[in-house]
Amino acid sequence: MTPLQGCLLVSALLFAIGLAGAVTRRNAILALVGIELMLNAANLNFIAFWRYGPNPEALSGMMVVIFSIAIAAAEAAVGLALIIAIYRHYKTANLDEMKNLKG
Amino acid sequence: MSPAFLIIAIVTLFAAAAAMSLRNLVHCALSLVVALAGLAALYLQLDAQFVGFAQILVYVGAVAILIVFAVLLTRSDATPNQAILAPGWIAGIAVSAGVFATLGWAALNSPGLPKQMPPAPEATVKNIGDLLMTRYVLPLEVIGLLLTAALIGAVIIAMKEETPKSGGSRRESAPSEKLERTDPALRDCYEAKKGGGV
Amino acid sequence: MFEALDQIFVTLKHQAVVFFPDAWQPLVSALISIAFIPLVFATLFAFVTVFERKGIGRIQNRYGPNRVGIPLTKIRLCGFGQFIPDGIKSLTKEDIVPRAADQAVHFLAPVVLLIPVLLAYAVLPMGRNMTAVDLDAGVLFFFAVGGAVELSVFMAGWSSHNKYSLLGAMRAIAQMISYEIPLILSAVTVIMIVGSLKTVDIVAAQNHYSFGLAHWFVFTPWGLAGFILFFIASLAESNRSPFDLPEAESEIVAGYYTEYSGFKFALFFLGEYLGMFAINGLGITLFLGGWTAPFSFLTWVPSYLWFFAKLMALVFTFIWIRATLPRLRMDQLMNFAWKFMLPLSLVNIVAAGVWHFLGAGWLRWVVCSALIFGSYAILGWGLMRNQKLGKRIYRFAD
Amino acid sequence: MTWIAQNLWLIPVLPLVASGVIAINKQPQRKLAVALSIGSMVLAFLLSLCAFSATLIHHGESGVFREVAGFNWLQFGGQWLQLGWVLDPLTAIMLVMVSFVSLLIFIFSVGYMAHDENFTRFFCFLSLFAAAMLGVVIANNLLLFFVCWEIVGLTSYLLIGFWYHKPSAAAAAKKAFITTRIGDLALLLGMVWLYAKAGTLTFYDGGNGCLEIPTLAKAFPFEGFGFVALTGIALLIFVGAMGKSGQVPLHVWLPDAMEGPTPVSALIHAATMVAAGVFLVARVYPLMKPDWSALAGPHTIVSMPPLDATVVITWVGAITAMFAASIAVAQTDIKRILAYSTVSQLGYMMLGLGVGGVAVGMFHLITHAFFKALLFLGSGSVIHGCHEEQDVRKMGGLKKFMPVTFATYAIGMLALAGFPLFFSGFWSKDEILHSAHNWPVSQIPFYLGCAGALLTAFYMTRQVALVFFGQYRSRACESADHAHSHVLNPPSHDGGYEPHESPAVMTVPLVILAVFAILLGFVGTPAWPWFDGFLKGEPVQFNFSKLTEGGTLGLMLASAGIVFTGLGLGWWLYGKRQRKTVEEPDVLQVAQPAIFRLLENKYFVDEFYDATVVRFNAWAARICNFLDRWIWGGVVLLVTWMTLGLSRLYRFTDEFVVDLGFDTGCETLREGGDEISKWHTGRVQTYLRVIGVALVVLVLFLVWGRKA
Repeated sequence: MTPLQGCLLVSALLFAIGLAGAVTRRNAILALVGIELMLNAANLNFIAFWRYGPNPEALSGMMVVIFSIAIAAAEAAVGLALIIAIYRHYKTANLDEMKNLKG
Repeated sequence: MSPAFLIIAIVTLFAAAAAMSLRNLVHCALSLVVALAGLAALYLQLDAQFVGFAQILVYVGAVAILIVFAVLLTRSDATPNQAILAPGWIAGIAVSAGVFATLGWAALNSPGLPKQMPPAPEATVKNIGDLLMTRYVLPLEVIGLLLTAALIGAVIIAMKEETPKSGGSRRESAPSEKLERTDPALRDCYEAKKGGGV
Repeated sequence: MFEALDQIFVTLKHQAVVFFPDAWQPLVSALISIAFIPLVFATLFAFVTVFERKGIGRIQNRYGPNRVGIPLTKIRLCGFGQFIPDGIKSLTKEDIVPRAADQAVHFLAPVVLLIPVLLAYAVLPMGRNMTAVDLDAGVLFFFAVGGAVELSVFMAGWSSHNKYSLLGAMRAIAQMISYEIPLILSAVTVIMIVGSLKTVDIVAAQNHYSFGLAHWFVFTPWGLAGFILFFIASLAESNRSPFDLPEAESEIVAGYYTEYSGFKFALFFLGEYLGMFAINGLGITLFLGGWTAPFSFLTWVPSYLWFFAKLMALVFTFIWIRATLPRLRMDQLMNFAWKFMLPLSLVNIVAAGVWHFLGAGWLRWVVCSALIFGSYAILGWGLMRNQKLGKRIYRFAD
Repeated sequence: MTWIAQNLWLIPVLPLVASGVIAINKQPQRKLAVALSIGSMVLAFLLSLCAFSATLIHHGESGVFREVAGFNWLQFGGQWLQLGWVLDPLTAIMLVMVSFVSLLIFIFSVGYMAHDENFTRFFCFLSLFAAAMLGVVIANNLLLFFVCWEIVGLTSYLLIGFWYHKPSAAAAAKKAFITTRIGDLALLLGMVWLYAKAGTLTFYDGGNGCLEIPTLAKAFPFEGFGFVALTGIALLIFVGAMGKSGQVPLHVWLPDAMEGPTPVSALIHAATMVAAGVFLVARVYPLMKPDWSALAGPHTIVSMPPLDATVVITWVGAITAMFAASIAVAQTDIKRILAYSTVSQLGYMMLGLGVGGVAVGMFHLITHAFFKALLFLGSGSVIHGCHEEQDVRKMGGLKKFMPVTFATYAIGMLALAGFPLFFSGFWSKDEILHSAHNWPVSQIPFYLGCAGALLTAFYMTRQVALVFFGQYRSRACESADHAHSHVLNPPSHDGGYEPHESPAVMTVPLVILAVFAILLGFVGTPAWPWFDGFLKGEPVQFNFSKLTEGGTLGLMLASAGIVFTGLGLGWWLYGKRQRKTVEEPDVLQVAQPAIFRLLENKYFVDEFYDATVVRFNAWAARICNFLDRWIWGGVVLLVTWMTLGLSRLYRFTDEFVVDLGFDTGCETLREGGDEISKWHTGRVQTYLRVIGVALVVLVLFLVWGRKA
């Protein structure tokens, strides 16, 4: 198993953990945390491919990670703001109670 | 596969698992911090110094705080005594397991992955800055716009509808209320950090 | 001879390192230089505590501690031995943990506070060739590890399940995060001008003289404004007065370490002071020319002496301010951060850019000063006009 | 080209701007209104003096001094319609007259309208009128002339109906408007015809103008009876002039127009607007009396020149002069008397134009403008003094109450009557009679003129005797009980309702006008016919012998005799033994009841019109109403019904054919949507799971795709 594959495995496991958390936990905040974890797994992938890739001088993977960190920041801010607004409205932060939006 | 890498990876994964599985949300947030710090360490391992520090600055310094605040604001920092898992969680576990299986399988049997580590590239802050200002300048501007929009949007969403209570109750009030007043401030700060850091 | 004096610690380290096999040498040198940091600064901390008490006593026209000298002797040292009984006391006191507290987090909090603070010293150049680790993204590293402090504060405040602790923690976090922006933005100006995040480069960029005066950044308009902003923000970052709301004794018992006692409390205390030193060290590095001498004819004085002299000067200013200014109110604090310091620091960045692109000449001085002072005047006028920082209104319980 | 000719347009534009500004200002700003209108008039007057002096300077060098300026206004077809203005002696003299009289009357109105609450509106209208009138004067284009002419008509309408709360005023305004419309229609037709023939409406355009020989010769070739069209056009234009200056049979509106405020009567219906018709004839005189030989060209000999429009003009003028003068004898309303005298004087002007040419008519126009304005203002002063009393029978003995008014009024009256040698009226009228006497066609107009002169002298004497001599017959005039007269006249402080002299702002214009009424005559004596020469552009020199030669002297003596007869008769009948009461019948009524009644009722012209024109008009209106209501209305109703039926049909098909299909379709769609929406649980995590599954499937698919 090469180091690259190690990185990929780690990121895959991280992704799976994040997905599991986001899917199973009731609390909306934890769903958000899971999404953050998935994002970070993706970042790890980028870094790994940049490092072991054919031409690391382009720094492309790094750039993508930097931008994705920025986007994750915005995403977390807005997501948590949404959660707080929802909490104000429904007096709960549990995802399985927020199901008014259905057919 | 250096031992350092192994240790860091294991710590990270365990922290992540804890973050997803602990009952108390604050513990979850703290272990998330550990996981993110571990990821930063992994980046350093992979010679991505700037990204590592940015990761710490952003995630540990801001996102974690943000999450913690959200936990407190939604009054869910006490250990819950009812179920913490949503109905149908088994399906979720199964799905995520399937995802991990497919991803891992793909990672393991995809041919043509470089075998050994190339020499460490020249990834100084100067290069990164040059690239950001030359080749990636458009994405940079877009990101700036996005962050501004997110900042304003977050403030608008989390703004209190009813006017805050006046009088003495405003000075020494329940933490949540004080936090709600300072809450948009956190997002602000966090956005400006990005601006300053990059 | 002076060079030898200047480089004495470096040479000593080399002498020590050569005894080890080559494979270990880098590790050992790093270990040595890291091991020295806590040593030096812990003693500095011990000294400064007494210094602060005596200084404040002096300013408040009373005696500070003036009895304890070297134990078991008659030597008083005007009370500068005071820290020894203090230390003994705090190490031997009982360590109380509330039953309701969250044990693990309550225990981890001081550790989490202390580790990043010590890490931050790694990039501070305390003298010529006296930087523990010269990271490529040094300043970023400093701020990154600085971010962890807030986390420890939260852990302390939340884990002890005391409303005063929580209040203090929240105040502290809000305040730190709010003031971290002017801090970083004012540092960004220097980074822009120097074009590097390496602390060593930043110091080197200020290490030349014209007309015998050093080219410290504080001697330029944007540098002066940046330094003032940085200084105020660092006051707030290290929770010193007038920004000491987190541990406002008169309002919330002792803030987030209400429930701490004994050794953990001592750790918190240490962490606070070390953080103060570290952030002042960064300020010195960025604006006050690090270890360089102010005048060219004083360059023979060893560099580390300069660094510590500047550090002590800043620390004394902190003490002075603490003994002088009253405490702010929370909304005043926030308004000041978001409506005054943030815009000013942004304008300051613009000013630095103007400075850079106008090139040498008298014009850039005029333009920069006009920019900064104009915005300062406009901001101050506007804020004062609608009473954002207006005089205190007394509210009564209702 | 002189500066003034370049900027002649300023003269009308100034009052126009003034009226506009006044119109957009608030009602109570009287000072501003007065300042604006009078200031603009003063400026206009000064400019007019500049223009006049310019013409004076160039007078006597190489024919008539004439300068034109113009600009392209709008383009239709291939050619531009050009508007412009002309500066020549005619324009100049009219400019000076109009602006000067207007100025004086403005000043007079400040005093006269002082109590009216619509003061500013009045001045707005006055300024607008002045602007339009000056525009008429300077117009070098029949179109521009017509436009200004119509604005003049409009302002006349507005000002006659200024006190529109009086039904009589409203009716009079309407009457004036409609009656003049008839003439304007004829003028418009003539204009169009002229344009069709000549291809231009510009008067003078350096040989291309429609009044200049080359164009006329081209447009109306002498062979092929072009002169018929020419005479027709001239007659149409003359009908327009008749309408404006109240010639028989279109004179009916002018006496009623006296319902308006007295300054309006003086300015519009005595001095300027009614003279506009005369001015029009004078302006287009080359059309009225073409130079046939010049038209015919050098090599055709005009053996016997065809009759032209001047014949008609002469007859109409003569009849009007006699006719109106005879009516004026029997009127009792001080302003109506003056109105009829105005009509007859206008008749004289027309007569003069017809028989003697431009100079004769214009000279009488100018002089008449001054002394008739004077008379009207004097009557206004009298009315003002007697608290809105207009019936001469209720006045009397005013000369001791208002001496200035009496003196000036007497001067005006003598000038109008044509008292020999010292008054302008004498010279102008005498010139007219003289040229009428020499008219080749017929002698009757001359005799009509003489009769008119006699009557003029007679009724003016009657009026003055009734108004100013004897004793005041209406003590404490209870008859001044009109709704507005109380508002307008609070009891004057000098004891009860005594008549009182008017303020200086009213008397000073009277004096000035009186001076001019005397002096103006001497610029047109036979001995020194400067006016004639000025208009013709010939140098004149003083030659006393002209007075005696060619029967001039005899004619002067004759007319003087006529005047004295009239004066004496009037004094013998009315002045010597004054009437005692208001109700006492008139002397003539006692003598000749039938004739007096005829005259009193103005020859029943109005009744005649009512019986014929008005009735026909009403009948035609009824026909139109019937057509509109039943024929066209029926057609529209039919169409409506058809549309309704059609829409009913559509509605039916919509409801029972189209909607049915759609309803079923929508129903099925909705049920399908219900089915599908069961997948839409509203739980985020379910969606996330599905996404995860999709990811797995995607990866597997990619792998297999790679394998395959």
